[in-house]
Amino acid sequence: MSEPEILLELKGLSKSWKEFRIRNVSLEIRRGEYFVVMGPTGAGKTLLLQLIAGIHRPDSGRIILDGIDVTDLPPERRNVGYVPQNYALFPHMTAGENIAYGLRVRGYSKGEADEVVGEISRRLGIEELLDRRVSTLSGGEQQRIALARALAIKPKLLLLDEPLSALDAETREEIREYLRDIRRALGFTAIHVTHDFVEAADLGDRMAVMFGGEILQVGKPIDVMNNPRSEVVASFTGIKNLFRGRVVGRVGELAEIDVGGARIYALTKRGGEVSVAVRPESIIVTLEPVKTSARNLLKGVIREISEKPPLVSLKVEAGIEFTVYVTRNAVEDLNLKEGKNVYLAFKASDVTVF
Amino acid sequence: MSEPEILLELKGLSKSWKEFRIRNVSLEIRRGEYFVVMGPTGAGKTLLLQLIAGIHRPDSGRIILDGIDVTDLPPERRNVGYVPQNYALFPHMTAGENIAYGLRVRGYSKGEADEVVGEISRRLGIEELLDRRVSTLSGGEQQRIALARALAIKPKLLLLDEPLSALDAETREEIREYLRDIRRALGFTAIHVTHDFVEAADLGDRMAVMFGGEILQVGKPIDVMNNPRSEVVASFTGIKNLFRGRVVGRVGELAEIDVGGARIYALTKRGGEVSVAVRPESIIVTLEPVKTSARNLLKGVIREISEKPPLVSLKVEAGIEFTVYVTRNAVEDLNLKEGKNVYLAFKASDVTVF
Amino acid sequence: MRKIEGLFLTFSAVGSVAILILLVPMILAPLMTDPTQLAEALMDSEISRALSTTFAGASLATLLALIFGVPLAYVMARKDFAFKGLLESLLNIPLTIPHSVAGILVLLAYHSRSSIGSILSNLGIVIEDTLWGIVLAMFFVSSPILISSARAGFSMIDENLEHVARTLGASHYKTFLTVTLPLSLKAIASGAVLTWARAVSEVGALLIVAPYPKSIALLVIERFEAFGLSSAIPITVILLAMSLAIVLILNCVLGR
Amino acid sequence: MRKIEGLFLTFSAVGSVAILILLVPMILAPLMTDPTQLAEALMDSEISRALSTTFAGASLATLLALIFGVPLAYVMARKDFAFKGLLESLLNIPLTIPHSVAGILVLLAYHSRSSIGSILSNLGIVIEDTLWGIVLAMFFVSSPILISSARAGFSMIDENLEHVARTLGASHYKTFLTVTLPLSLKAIASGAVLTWARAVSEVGALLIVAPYPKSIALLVIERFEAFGLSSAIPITVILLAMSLAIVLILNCVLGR
Repeated sequence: MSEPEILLELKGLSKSWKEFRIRNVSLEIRRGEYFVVMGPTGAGKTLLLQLIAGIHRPDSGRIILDGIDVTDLPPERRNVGYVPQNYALFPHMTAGENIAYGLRVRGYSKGEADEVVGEISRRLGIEELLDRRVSTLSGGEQQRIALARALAIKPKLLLLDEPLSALDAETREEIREYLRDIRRALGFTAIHVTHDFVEAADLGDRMAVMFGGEILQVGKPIDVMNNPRSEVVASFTGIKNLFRGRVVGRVGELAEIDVGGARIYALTKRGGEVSVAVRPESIIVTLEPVKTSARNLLKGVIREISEKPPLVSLKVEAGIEFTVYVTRNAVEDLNLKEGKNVYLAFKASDVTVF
Repeated sequence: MSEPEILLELKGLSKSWKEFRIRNVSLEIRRGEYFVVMGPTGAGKTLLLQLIAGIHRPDSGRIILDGIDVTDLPPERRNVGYVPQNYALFPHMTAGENIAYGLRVRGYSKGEADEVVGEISRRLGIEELLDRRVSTLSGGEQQRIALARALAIKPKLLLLDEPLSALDAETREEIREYLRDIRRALGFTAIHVTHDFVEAADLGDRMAVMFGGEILQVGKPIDVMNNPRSEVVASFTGIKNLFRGRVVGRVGELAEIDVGGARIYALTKRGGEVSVAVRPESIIVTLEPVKTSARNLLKGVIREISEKPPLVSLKVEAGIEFTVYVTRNAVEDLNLKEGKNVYLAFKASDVTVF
Repeated sequence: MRKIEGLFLTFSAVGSVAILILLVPMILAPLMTDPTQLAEALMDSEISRALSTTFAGASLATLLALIFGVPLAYVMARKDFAFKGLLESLLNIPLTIPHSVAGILVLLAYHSRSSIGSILSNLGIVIEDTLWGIVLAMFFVSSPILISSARAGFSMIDENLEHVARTLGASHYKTFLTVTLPLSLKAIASGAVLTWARAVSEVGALLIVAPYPKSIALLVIERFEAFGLSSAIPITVILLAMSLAIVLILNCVLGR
Repeated sequence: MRKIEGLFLTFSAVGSVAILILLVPMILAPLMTDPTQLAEALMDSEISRALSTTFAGASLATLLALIFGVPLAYVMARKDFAFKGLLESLLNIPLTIPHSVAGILVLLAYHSRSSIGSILSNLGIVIEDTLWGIVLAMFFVSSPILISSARAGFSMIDENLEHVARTLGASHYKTFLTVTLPLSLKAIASGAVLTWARAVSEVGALLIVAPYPKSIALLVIERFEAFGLSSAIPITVILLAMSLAIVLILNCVLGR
């Protein structure tokens, strides 16, 4: 398979604006890729999107979009869809008028615009919302309309600024799945900015970690999270026992997930490619393979024992490497040592799937 | 021990104000008691406090405070300390002037007031904040000053409106302990309003559950949470495996807690009376008493098996009654039945102490 | 009864003095009006001429304030530049200066023998005793109201709305016309109504710059001085009714 | 160069017309002033008498507005009552009515042969051609500014502050004095400055109610009519400087 074509290239981008900074950011986004930029509040994520959208002009550096240097082009000549964190739906228009806006300013007749709006609304499942006033929409509905509005102009690139952060937990999950689904259906290129590793792991083909205006690490989410290249990256991607796998069988909601070196049982309705994570506190270590209600029982060998006050951290190689936290008391009790064979037990209901 | 004296009696209190309602609330608060009123947003909790403080006048019903009918008295003649959710510190005064305010309007000279402020500041550990302007204080510091201001007038009753809700998670824990400590040191009577069961369980001598302007259940937190008298109460006190216990021994941070019928090991620095909770998903069931890294291994007997899709819920009597969620698969695998003896294993790091 | 309402009772009593002083004149004037006199006033050609002069002047002044003031307000709402604070302060001077002084300032700068005025004369614009003079004097004392109202309106719009419109392909102008203007219409409209009312109300500057053609506020003075108080009552009642209408329109515009 | 700034350039160009029309007169007048004339004006006893009359009138009007208007504003900020919306509208009429009409309304209601005026005369208060008349006319046209400013200030205070003060033992009055007033001082002070400036600026109502004692705004007109434009320049510059001072004070009070 040949390397996909580069759609967006950022070359040494720098910008100061209010209290925010972008420092010498270089990045390549491939055509068709879903790229997640993850970083804490104040890292400059929003400013980065606004530079790409053309809302601000960089102090230095170039932006190459689809082979064209757009650094000096105003937003209206870039064809980049932008969904800000607060959605910014036009409050004086209906949902449908919002979606049609980009088409109408492009000179589409009302009839032509309605046709495109109808088509995208069908595909995004928001047909029943079109006549509603924006102020009557829920957060999740507003997010869908904002997505539809940005997608209606068939942008080269979709920029999503913390698209899930303003939503409650339930809607957040729903919209996350929605993003996954419409992305599969429509196949757009997107840059999605977030502070939540779940979004990065679940949605991102690749991700970048941003901190203090700089890009610290770029790679596949699973690689970045399992192999953070610095303490800073580790501190906010710090998720243990994160694995990428594939659902290969199920009984009801109990799914069997192949994670390369091992099989993990978890409760999920999802199929296909998934990410799974197990909290190190939730894994029980035994010396014998005992029959318990825990669906997961993996044989492994202790590679490393280190202090994690008030607990002790074990690295256990069990096909894949697990981190397990146990009490000091347990280490002595079971006489745990590096090189010792152990069994890891954890419940299917303690495995997070996303 | 004789029944403590009633300090506050609410008799059939009703009030409509804006979109909030209080419906026929009757309640007795004992002298020296820390009473928690728990309910969701919009339940009328704030309005209840404001009626007791005298900020609003009830549409009907009476308020008897320390034997006196104060229903028709203005707030300044009730001697009730009120700490609203936003603290409401006077922004044009220093922290110290805020605390002295109630004393100064009572006619204390500057010297007398300073003496009382100094005394209470020492006991509350806020001496170094006294000269600060209110706007420079952190949320937790503001909360301490607001408490000191209310306590400085030696109120008959302290009313706390969601005292922890505006704080971040860490400060919240800190202020919760602080409330426990100053309460032990000063021994005031308090009504504390919250939507968080942790506060109710940790702080409350007794609690009331409020919903839609009505009091649904009153009792000790442990009783209310373990025996909710209605679905509504269960839905927002719904915490499983909550036990009240006492720390009886420890090795480092691993504490041994006597919970009546059983011993539970948990990680905590706390001593004395504590509440512990274990998530039903975190408990592993085995048929044999196996040696594992899990510090807790309790023998019990299955009393009840019921569906909890996608899981199965077990009630296990093990000195105290545990609820355990396992997969259907595990039930079949281990041939779990009512009356069967099992062992429950869970890790010390999976026990929540508060 | 509890005493909680004590302060409100006292304050209401004290405050009602202000209400009385302000409202009594508005209530008495209509009561003292002879209906036949009112009917005559409505027919009086001098009154209707003065009214149309005033309304024409105020409407033109407001129009000019819209044309020149709204773009200025937009720039001030969105851009930072040197001495912006000083400019803001200077633009508010016409609202705090004695009205006759405002007239002197305008006449001094723009009279037909002044350097600017002579240029204007060559273009056929003379301000002394012309409608142009009325418009200019009214613009000077009233346009700052519209500028600050429009500016406040623009400032309240989420800039992200403009950003998104641009990314969707709308030019900056199109964005202004289709997003910014519709969303600040209330602020601009209420500012325009207040500006218009302020222009109509002007006396001092008009006395200096353009006592003729006669505006209605000056006609009231003329009638009063020539024929006494009662002769001015009918015009007064007509204009009082108009002011009430304006205030009620404003309440509607602001959606209260 | 990218074209993003195009709209701002055009708008700045258009907006600068408004800036020019408004600022040119303020800049020209000081330039055209003869320093010796200015010095003479500062010595002129008629001018200083007119200034003290005006300042006395405006200060008394502002004081009355504070005494009666602030309590009213507090009640309106905290209490709902029937016809509150209508009362608000009526209280704003003096701000939109032609100034000469305001004068007629005041004179009609309070002149010494009117029913209210005769009661006032018995108390020694006659408004025609007295300082009382100036104060009353100024109060009528300017006090609504203070009332609405104070009201906005009170509305912005968290009511919980007052609630807590009461639970701490402060009576409602004490709470008002120690919590409410200090926190709304900015709003009340800036309202008072604007009220005072509006009172000083008045021409129309004073021409009707009390042309004597001569206030400064009327003296400007008298000088202009008697001796021509140039004779009014020194007073104009003095008052322009005062207005600038007021505007700058306001900026400080509002802490911008």
